[in-house]
Amino acid sequence: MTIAWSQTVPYLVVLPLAGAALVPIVARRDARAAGGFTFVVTLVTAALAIALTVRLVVEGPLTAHVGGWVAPYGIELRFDRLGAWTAPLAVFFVLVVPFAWRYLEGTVPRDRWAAFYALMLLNLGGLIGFSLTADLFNLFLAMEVVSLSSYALVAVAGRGTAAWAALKYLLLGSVSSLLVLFAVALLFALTGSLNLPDVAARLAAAEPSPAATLALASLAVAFAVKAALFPLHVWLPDAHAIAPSPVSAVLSGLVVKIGIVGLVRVMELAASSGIALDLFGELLMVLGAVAIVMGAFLAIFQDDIKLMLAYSTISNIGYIVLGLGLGAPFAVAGALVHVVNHALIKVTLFLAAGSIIHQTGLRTLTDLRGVGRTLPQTCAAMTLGAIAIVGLPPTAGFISKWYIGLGAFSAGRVAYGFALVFGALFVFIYYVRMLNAFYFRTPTREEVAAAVEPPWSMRGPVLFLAAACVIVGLLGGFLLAFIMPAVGDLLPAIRS
Amino acid sequence: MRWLGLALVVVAAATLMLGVADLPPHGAHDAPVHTHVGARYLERGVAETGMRNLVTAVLLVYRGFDTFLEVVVIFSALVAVVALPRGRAARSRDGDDQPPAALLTREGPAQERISVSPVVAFVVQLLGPFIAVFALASLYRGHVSPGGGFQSAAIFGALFIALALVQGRERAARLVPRGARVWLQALGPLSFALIGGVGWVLTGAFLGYPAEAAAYALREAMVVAVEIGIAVGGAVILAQLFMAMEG
Amino acid sequence: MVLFGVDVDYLAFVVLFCVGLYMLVRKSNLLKKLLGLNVMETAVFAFLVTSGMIEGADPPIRTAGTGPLFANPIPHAMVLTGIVVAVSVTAVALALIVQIHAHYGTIEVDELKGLP
Amino acid sequence: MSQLFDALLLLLLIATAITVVRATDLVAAVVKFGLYSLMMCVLWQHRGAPDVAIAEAAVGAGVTSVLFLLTVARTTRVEKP
Amino acid sequence: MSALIVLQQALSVLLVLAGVVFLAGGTLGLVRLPDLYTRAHAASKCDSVGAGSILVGLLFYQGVAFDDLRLVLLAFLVLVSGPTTAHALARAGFRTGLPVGRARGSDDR
Amino acid sequence: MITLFWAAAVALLLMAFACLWRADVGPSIQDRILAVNVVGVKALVVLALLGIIRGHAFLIDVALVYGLLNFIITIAATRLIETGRFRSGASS
Repeated sequence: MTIAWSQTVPYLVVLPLAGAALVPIVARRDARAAGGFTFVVTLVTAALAIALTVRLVVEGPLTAHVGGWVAPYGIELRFDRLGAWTAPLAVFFVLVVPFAWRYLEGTVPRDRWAAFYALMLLNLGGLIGFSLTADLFNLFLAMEVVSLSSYALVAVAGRGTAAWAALKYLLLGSVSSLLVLFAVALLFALTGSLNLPDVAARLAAAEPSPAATLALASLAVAFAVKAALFPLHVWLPDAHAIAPSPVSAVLSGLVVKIGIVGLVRVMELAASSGIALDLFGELLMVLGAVAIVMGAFLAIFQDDIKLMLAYSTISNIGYIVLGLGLGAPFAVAGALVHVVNHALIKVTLFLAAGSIIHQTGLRTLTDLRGVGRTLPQTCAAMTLGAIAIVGLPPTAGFISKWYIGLGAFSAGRVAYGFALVFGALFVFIYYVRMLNAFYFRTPTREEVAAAVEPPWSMRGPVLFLAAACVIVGLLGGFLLAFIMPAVGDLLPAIRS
Repeated sequence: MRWLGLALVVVAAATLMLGVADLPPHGAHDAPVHTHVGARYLERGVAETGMRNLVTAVLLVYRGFDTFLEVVVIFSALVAVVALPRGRAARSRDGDDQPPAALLTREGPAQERISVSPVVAFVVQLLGPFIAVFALASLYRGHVSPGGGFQSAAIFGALFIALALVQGRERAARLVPRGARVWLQALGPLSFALIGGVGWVLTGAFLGYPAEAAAYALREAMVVAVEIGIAVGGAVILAQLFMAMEG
Repeated sequence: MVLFGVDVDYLAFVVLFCVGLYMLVRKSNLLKKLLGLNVMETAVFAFLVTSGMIEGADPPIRTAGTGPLFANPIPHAMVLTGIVVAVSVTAVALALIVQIHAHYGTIEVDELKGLP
Repeated sequence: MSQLFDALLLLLLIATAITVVRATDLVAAVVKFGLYSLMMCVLWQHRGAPDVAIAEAAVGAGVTSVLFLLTVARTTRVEKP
Repeated sequence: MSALIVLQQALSVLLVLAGVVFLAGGTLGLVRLPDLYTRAHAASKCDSVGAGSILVGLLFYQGVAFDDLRLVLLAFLVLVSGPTTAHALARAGFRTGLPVGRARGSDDR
Repeated sequence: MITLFWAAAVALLLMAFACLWRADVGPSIQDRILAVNVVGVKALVVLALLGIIRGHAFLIDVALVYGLLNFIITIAATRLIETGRFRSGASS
């Protein structure tokens, strides 16, 4: 019996989720075993994702019909060029989980490790499911798996303050989930179908109606909340700063991207159902530009390094949304590449910051003066990450921001191009401020002077990721070439 | 800030009205909802799945993957609640040591320890077996009448809560042995993954059920395994949620 | 029935949704906010179920004595799943509220805002 | 008759939701929310969705309400105005 | 045979009507009586009798060919749980010192 | 006959409004719970009536679950009021 590759796609979702169910069982004897088991599960998932990406390049998109029921009658999982985002996603988890092994000691009590690792796996499974599914209701459920595990992960280490940050996140997140459900209900009432391409086709066949536009709009608002787009970002800084660092890396680098993936899905839906969203594109551009500047501006005033990184996420989401809204091919491709690049850079930065905080017990720039002398390797990684996020040439951030800017200028939207440059300037200021504190000031706290480099299970992933920031930057063209064929399908929505 | 909230409500109401006004009126049998996917399920569902209750058929067979994610969601709720620090310990640490009774009753400090009314205890114990039988029936007859795995889980969960209320949590907790809990709580996702894998081997598609007439018994067994997984897993999760929240 | 150009049922769900939203936005008590969220959720579920019904149709259970018209089973399955999701989110939120009360001694947002 | 019943039921639902908003005693608010769920369950029975009605009665009214009550027991019972 | 059916139907109508009247009485009591204990008394008594007789009326309507015991179980449940609830409530009221008669300073007018 | 059942259901709903008024004004928490419970009993009867009107015995399952659950949450709420805390049990 030959097994079709396409039918292994559901396992990308099932492996981490079933693994999560097994984690408490594995952890019964020894809490450490949970970490190892989780690592193995993420490794297998990542291997499968990479294998499927290779198949994708060789033979085109893979489609799995769960249960063997074809498209509108069953749930369809699509592994296409956008869905291939799951491969880097899984790889980041492979790097974050070993980091967490030692990080958890001293931050999270032992009896809650199993829950922590289970939540990480649930998060991974949900993220993959969200990226792959072509079914509206399935999308909602995968989103709920991600959200629920994220709320808990925010609160897992702290006491009351973390719970309050998590609850704020939960309330806004639930409203956004509710909007998604409402939109699904509306689309179902209009078309009688839940399959995305089928819904689009049936919407295109029917006469245009305000209800369909309302559905798409509420989907867009809901995903804007999940992506923390500027006026809806209020939940993000607290939640991301207060979570344990491996969790911050996952939340800031990967979980906010479900909002972006969702927005891309809305654009696909709009493009193929013929609902013109010209106003939508304009709005995305304006909000993106404002987010770039405001996020970077607010980050300047933060003394807490994790809070600073959290605001930088708001700014970077602005870049991606601006790129999507511009609608020029280069800009959209740049935005999609920036989804991966920002994930890479932000995971690097948060893990490096986590190492610094873990080794010194301090988290503000004032306290951390001179830490570059005692933790040279970690701070070098942090520096590389900072250079990358500013967007200086040999690094990953450069390529994507360059193409977004190129798209802005080629579309004749010069003002947005300048907003982009302006934002980069602010970013430059706050990272210079950070580097200045790290390298050019003398330590004021003895914790900094006494700090030693973290153990290899933490240092390894950080150094690997920092190197990846440069390597991806040097070979940057391949991501763009990979994503370009998918861009064409998205354009009609915005270009009108 | 106050008027902003109210304005939000008004704007939401207006937008919703605008969108909803455009929908086809409900209840018409020729609306698009009733002529597309749902119509096919109604027409061929019984033949294709062998279930007379088509809601169960949709949940378990046509859209089984959704149900898989559903059990994962409730499992993650349990993990999330367990992952949080224990609240009661934190309270005493913060010096908030007032007896809760004094906080709670307006009428003044309540009595130290009030036992359950014997009437209530008797009635709950009287109804207990009925509830249990009813939950089992709901599971067993889920494919021909309303009910099914999750409803049964919820009824079992409610029964557990009632017993814990009148008999004390220690005695109720014995219904779910500590050693078995980690296995039972994971039963939902695991049974789906397992049966899904079996379906993958048999039919080539994850969560597929063999359609041949000869494989009828096998298909039944697979469905029953999933149902039991949902019911037992769900009930144990709800019971544990109750115990975790009770502190 | 149609009122103000809108189907009465849909009108009722919009009202319920807005009552829940009002509770979520204007009430300062976290538990009340959560109740508001649940009211909103239920309103959306009701909308879903109503959109899938047919006047005078039977439940989608094909046994002797039912038919020939049946309600659409898909919204029912979706709402069943949605109810489970709602209870999961509520459980997590309640656990968080207990944490917040243990730490701050209050669950009023107005008071929480002033605290560190 | 069916239409009148329907309209009354919807009115009752809205009235119940409003009493939930008005309650300042959180135990009362939770119990009324349970009633709201139960009313919704009647609506679903009327709409031909007994499966959903059972789930709502068991989960929405039963389990959710009890969890809410547990939280009230561990926090405060009176909502500050 | 037809006489039996007529009797059965008449009994059913009678019981349903009686049930509605009892329930109305219970509601009236709940609304008008002065304190918890009297209200609980009126409401629970009329509710069990009212709900019980409607359910028995439905049982008559369904006829002997009824294939399962759902309605019987339901009537049993109502008869058992109604008084228990009233008892638990009154006990809770007593335990927390709720006054008998019209409470002074209450907002009940 | 069916019309009579409908009329009974409508009458019960009208009574429910009166009970809801009691639930809103109180004055004590027990009054509110009692009123809610009475509405619950009425709704249970309405559920059974709907099942008979539709002519499907399986619809009465809903009323059964409803009755059990209404009972349990009332007991839970009274327990909470009685003891101030929820922890209970003859044994502990």
